[in-house]
Amino acid sequence: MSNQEFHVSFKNVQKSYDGKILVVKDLNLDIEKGKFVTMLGPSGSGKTTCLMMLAGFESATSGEILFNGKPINKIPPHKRGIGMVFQNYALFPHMSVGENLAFPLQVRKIAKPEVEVMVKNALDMVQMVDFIDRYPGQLSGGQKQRIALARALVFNPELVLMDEPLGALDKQLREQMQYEIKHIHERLGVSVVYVTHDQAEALTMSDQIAVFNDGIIQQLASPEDLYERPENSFIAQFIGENNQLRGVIEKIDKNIALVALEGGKKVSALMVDVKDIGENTILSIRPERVIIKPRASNSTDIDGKVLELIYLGDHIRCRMMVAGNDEFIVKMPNSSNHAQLKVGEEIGISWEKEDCRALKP
Amino acid sequence: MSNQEFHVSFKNVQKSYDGKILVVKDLNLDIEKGKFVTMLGPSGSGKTTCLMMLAGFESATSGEILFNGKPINKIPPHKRGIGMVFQNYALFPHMSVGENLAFPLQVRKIAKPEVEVMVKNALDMVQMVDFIDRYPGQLSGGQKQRIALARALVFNPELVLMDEPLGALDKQLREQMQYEIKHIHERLGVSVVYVTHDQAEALTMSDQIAVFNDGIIQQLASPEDLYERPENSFIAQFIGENNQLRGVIEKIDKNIALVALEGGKKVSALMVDVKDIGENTILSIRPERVIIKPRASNSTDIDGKVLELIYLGDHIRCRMMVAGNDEFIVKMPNSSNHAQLKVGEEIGISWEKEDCRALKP
Amino acid sequence: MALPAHATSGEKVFYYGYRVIVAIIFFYLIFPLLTIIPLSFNSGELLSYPMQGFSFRWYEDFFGSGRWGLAIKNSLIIGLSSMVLATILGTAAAVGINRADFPGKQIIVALLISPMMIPLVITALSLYLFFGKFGLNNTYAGLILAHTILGMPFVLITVSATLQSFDYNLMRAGASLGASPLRVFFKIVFPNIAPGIFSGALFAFATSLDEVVVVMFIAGPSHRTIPRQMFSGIRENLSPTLLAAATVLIVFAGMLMLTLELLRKRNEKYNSPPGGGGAAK
Amino acid sequence: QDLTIVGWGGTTQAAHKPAYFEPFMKETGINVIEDEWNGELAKIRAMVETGNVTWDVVQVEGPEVDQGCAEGLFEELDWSRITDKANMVDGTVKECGAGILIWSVIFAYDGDKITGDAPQNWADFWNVDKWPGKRGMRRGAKPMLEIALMADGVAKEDVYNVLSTPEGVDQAFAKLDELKPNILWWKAGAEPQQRLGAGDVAMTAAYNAWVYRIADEEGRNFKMVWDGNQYSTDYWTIIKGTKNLDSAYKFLELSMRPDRQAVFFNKVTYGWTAKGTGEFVDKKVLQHLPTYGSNMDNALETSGAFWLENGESLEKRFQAWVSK
Amino acid sequence: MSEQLADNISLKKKLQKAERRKKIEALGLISPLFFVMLVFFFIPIALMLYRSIDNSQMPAALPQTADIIQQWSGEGLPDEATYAAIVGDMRIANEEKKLGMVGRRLNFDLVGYYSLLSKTGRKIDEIKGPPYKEALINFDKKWGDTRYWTVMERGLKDKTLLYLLAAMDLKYDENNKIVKVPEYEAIYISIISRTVYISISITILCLILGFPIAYYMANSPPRTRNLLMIILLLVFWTSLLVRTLSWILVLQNNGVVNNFLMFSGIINQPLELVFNRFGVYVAMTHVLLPFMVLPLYSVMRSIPADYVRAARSLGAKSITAFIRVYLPQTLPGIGAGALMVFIQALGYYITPALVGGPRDQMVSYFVAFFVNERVNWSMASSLGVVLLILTGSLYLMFGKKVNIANMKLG
Ligand SMILES: Nc1ncnc2c1ncn2[C@@H]1O[C@H](COP(=O)(O)OP(=O)(O)OP(=O)(O)O)[C@@H](O)[C@H]1O
Ligand SMILES: Nc1ncnc2c1ncn2[C@@H]1O[C@H](COP(=O)(O)OP(=O)(O)OP(=O)(O)O)[C@@H](O)[C@H]1O
Ligand SMILES: [Mg+2]
Ligand SMILES: [Mg+2]
Repeated sequence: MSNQEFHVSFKNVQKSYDGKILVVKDLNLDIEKGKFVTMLGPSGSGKTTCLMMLAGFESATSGEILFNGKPINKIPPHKRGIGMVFQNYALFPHMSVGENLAFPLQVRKIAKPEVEVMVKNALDMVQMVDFIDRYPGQLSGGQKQRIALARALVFNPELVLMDEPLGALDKQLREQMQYEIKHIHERLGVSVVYVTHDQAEALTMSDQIAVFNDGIIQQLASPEDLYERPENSFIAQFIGENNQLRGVIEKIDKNIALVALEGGKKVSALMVDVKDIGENTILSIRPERVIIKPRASNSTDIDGKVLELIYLGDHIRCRMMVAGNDEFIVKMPNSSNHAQLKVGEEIGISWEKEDCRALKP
Repeated sequence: MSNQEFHVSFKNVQKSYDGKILVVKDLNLDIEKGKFVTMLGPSGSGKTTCLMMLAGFESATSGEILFNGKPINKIPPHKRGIGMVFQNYALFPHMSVGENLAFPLQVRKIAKPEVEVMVKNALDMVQMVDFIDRYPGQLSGGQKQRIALARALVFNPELVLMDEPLGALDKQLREQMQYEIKHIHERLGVSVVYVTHDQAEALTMSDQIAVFNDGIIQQLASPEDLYERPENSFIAQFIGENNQLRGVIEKIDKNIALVALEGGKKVSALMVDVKDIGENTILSIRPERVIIKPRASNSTDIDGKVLELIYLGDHIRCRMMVAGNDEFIVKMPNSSNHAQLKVGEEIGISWEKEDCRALKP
Repeated sequence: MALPAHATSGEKVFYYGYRVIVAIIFFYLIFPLLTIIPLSFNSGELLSYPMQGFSFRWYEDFFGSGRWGLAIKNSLIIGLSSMVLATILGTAAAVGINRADFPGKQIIVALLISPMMIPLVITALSLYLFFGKFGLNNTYAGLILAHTILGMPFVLITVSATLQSFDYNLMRAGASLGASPLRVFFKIVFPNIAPGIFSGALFAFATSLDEVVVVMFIAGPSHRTIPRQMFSGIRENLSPTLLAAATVLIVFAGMLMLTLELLRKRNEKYNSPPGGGGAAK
Repeated sequence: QDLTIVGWGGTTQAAHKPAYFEPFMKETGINVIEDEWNGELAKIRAMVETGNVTWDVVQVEGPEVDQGCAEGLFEELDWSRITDKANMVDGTVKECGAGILIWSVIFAYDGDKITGDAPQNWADFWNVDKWPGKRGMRRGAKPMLEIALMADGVAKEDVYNVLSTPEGVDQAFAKLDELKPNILWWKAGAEPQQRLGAGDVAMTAAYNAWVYRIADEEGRNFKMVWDGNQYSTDYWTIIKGTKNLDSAYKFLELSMRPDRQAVFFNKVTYGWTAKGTGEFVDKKVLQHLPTYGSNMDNALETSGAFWLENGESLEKRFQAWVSK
Repeated sequence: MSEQLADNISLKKKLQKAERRKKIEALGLISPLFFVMLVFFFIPIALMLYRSIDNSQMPAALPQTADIIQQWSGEGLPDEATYAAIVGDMRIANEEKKLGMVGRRLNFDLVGYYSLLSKTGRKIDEIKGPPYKEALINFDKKWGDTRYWTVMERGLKDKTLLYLLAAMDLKYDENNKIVKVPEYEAIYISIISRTVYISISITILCLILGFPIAYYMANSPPRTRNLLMIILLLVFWTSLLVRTLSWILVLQNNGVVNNFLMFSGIINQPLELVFNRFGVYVAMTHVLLPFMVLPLYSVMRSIPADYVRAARSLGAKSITAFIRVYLPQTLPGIGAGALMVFIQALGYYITPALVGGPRDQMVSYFVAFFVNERVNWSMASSLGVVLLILTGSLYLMFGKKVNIANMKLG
């Protein structure tokens, strides 16, 4: 794909606020038209900074940002035509909902009757038509969020940026809004750049996720790739839950390594970023990928001892002692046809080779 | 069991702040010594109010609270010997960690050397000995939480009250603290009354959970009972996720009802609080208890159409159209040996009779 | 603060005793103001109870007599002009202070609000000596400038407070929605900080209206303000017209307070929702 | 251009209005702005020195007229523009001041409250055992020091001789010390009779005309004690550097007309300065004038020369004394 | 990380440029106000402070004498040239009417100088010389007194400490030594300590009265709270003069309080409640109380009830919980309120002037006194210096510890 075809491209972008520390170190990111791309990363990793550069409220210290193939930095923010949803919504408190939505249309000098129609439509989209005369102060968090979304969309931008728009909502509302945003995106086909530090949110909503850490994109991939095939141990730890076992590589067969764990047991694992025999490695296994068997029935099975069982309704968390790690968690679906364990019980566990990934420590 | 044997008993307790609205309507709750009892309920349901009455900061409008079998309302708060962890910790900002912990001992006129030992021990318990000279302002949220816990325990109360102590922590820290609190409770054997509105937290930690709504305890049960055997549709909805299908009872056989769904399909369900043939009912099925099969293989199977698949790492949520309900969710563990679905696919679903509960609408 | 069931008798005594004490202190606060108002309608000349009859004659004197009339006019001219000046200068400075960090900012802020901290007599003396050289004593210009300086810190403080709670994301939101910077200022920034500016202006006006020390030093006979007139009235002849003036000022204070209250309410309406689910953070 | 005329406020100023200000405005069409002061010459000094002359015509006491004249604070009067000096009562013509009234400090008490033995002189004023209650006195050295000496038994002829010696000054202050705990100080001439009326003081030093007016108007039974009264003349002066010199002269001319003065002295029981005023004055007030026969018997004229010489240091000492 | 930027020095500059523009904008917005403040506040205050030692109009009035007297040893009488110079100077000064000013300033140092100069000035034409020395001494023997010449020499310097010393009850003696003024003239030290004493008393009174009501307001239901707040703010917004006047009406001899007490037979002589220290305390406390209550209230409002509850649940009696847990947390409010009340009280003028007697006046009164009644600006300025030093040192001592944010009102 040539540059022209990307909607937004970050090319070697660096950013420093104080001339000393680079907050964004070397950002390369291409966003296709119509996609929902999420920037995910811990607090302070530079996500907001990237959005601000794209929206034009900060300028890149070096590197280039292309928007529809053209460098963006010469265009002032109010001419970029990028919709934005702010973390605290930034609804204008002195304007009613209707006035908030009309604002971007008025500054574009759109005729009054047309403005009315567009505002109505946008409110319709977020099911808030009845609230047109309320003031933001009179809305609940979720309602504000919807209005912010409608305002960012009402002037038909090609690109919408959202900075942790659901951060302030409670869990139930948050999940509901996730679906709504996703559906609106699908319906309208705009490109969305979405910022969050909640991985479940990122997984739920995105076409692509860029995981930030320390000003660098650690991995850019679809949700499934990210979860199933993390490229380094930061990703493995950051996305989903993860058990870690230490070991040393003993043998390599194509991309499968035989790893000796503490206690001597040997297991096979998919090699990700390790290379050599004798290298130390961390094996990473998802709690829900562990298979539980009655006491070590098979030679490749590993011994485990149940330390604690925690009932969580839809699943049961089982903390075990496995190969010297007493924080080894196994998630078992809580369905009637599943094995029942007891605290203190000694059992065997195993997993599919591909579910066990050998990573650099 | 006679009253004497309960540690705390609420007897027909009512509470109104303004003399008009009853915030607590009719509370009956017995707490056994050494148990971890959680009050769970939506915001405003009166949980804090109950704790405050127990601690002596509010008095009941009518009814009686017994503590070790004796009515409590004549005892001033400082003589009740009840430890309390507040939602925002309420650590005294002008005292160091050590002074905070020493406070309850000093007011009890315990000798200085002994105080020092007890403070050290308490700090040891929460692994914060090194922080003895810090001030609360210099601690992180999780550290504050631990100090608050240590302070509530340092004078060896028989009963500890905790009001959403983890509300302000982020997810990871929160889960970690849940385990710690639970372990400390197990070690010390004090009775704990714990307030939260997070059901996962309640399920994780409690021996017994009292679900509040509207000033009334809807159900008091162990986590497992609550999840598996909700007694009414509020509980079913409030605890865990839940699919609901509407139908009419056609036939009753002992405690199993045959229910006709919209669309005519008939299914069996466990009767919970419905009684008569012809009654409307809501069937409640947990998303993880739904069994997925290739296109309706069995006459009792129900048709479903996959509307959306959401990848969530450890599981996949599948939204389906089932018997006229297009929000029917099925949770499928995301493991390699599991069926792979596609959007638009028509499949059959079923469940165990006991997993489908017929409730009053 | 209801009395709990387990209160000891000592606690009960304290509970009611405390209430009585609070009532007495509030009585102390409001009582003098209450005594002055009825007397201003007294038909007699003596400034003491019992009242001899009801009349508006002192009000007629206050609003009608040359001296008080002049004082009212002067107070309005000086108060309004210094309010406008203080508001413009103070607001601009507050915006500047909030705009960027620069070395010495703390000191500059401290200097700018110093007129509040320095005893009025010193300000008055300094200005009197200084204005003397430039012929500004006994002029409106001198008084207005002096009161501008005295009122400005209030504007600075209230506007700064408003700006601190002003969400700069609103400006960004405005720009992202396509509004030019100028438009953003007038359509978004200004309406949002207007209540702060307005209450700062009221503070400045009230300061001028209450100020007497500076006026005493630098105002000539034709520039006397209401409080200055009252001051000499209290010293020289306690005429009931003073009470009429005082009552008018009390009513003015009440109106001022109501206005500020309305401003605060208006702000609350925008900022906090009625039914929970508050804003972020 | 408005003419700013400054008096001592209160009764006199209220009477200036119909007597002089209003006719002046009528005759000339020049607006009069009134102001008050308490005789602090320094204020005028400040105006002249800073070139900020906002007052035009000021009512000044004798010693200050001389002092200010020497310092160049007042215009030297061109009497031809006012009146013939011969038309003036003796001792009311100065280089820089045209006498406007002769006033006196007496002491007064409320005849309804002190009904038995009446106080007769300053010594009685000091006698708080016999006549308990506060004493009102002017917060200034002049003429309280003279009064103190007279109360201490110094004859009126000797007062200034004694006061010229350091021991005499000490004697005066010592006498004042005796009374100090019982003194309620006043500053403005309008105050003392207010206090007397309000019952704050039992006796008070006061200007005779002010006491008379309140007693007359409010029907109070205020009694004045003339023994040992201190009289003095007040003058109109024109501030040096005024922009309204012509108007000021016009005003002075008008206020030296007997018929105008009569309007004033019918209201205010001071002594007039324009000969012939007596013809127009109501006979019943005559006995209340300081210049009326027996009232002058044991009266002391305040010495301008003495105060010119010693005013600064005595005032300074008085302020230190009174503030302690 | 900085090495990453090593190759990109222009980056830093770019960054600074962007920042600089912001700073310039900020300064541009502040500068009009700053300029106005500079010209109409800071410079006047600086000049006022300078005025306390400025003496330049003296050598300007007697220029030749000022020049020549420098050579005088201080022993014995000055030489003929000096006498000649002073006669010449006096002649000119007398014509220019400057002699009064000179006389007054010298009189401040030595009583008698004023009359000496005015007398000499009036008759200056009668003094014929040379030799002027003899002529002058013959005219008045004070001209032959070295004390007068010491004072003259001191008084013709460009700067003088005379007034600052006087503000501390000090003066020069005949030997140019700094000594205390005689007891009967000493006044300012006691005034300054009185000022501090009254201010501290008022602060304590405000705290005693303010704390209970702030606490009550902070812990009462919204309806009560609003009502009380309205009362407080109404009082706060009411003109200072009105409040002072009200107190006069309430406390005077036939005022409301005395009338009530006499009527109810509790007393039969009116109590002296006003125009004395008691009146000052009552009225000033009333005026300044809101400045204590408002910051206290806002701090108390921000203290959650949980702290006291926590203390109670930990076993503390209500009084212990209050003293050990609640009170310490109100300290920022107490600090802010006390500082505000104290600083304001230090500079108070109007209220004591109206409801106090002569023995209740504070430094400010004397500043006004010297301006309005004495027109001794140097003395007024010197007292101004004292007052400013008092305020400033207090602010430096406590201002840092007290958060100014707690001082906002209303
Ligand atoms: N205006 C600014 N000036 C200086 N430093 C800043 C500024 N804004 C952000 N930073 C710093 O840049 C880094 C990245 O900030 P950024 O806001 O982009 O993080 P983020 O990923 O959005 O974090 P969060 O999830 O907490 O919002 C942080 O270390 C932050 O302190
Ligand atoms: N001091 C009070 N005065 C009046 N009403 C109160 C008071 N405290 C609580 N309420 C009301 O009582 C009801 C129950 O409050 P409570 O704090 O007990 O709820 P909760 O279950 O703890 O809620 P949350 O989860 O939000 O803390 C609410 O409607 C609340 O508004
Ligand atoms: Mg961010
Ligand atoms: Mg609660």
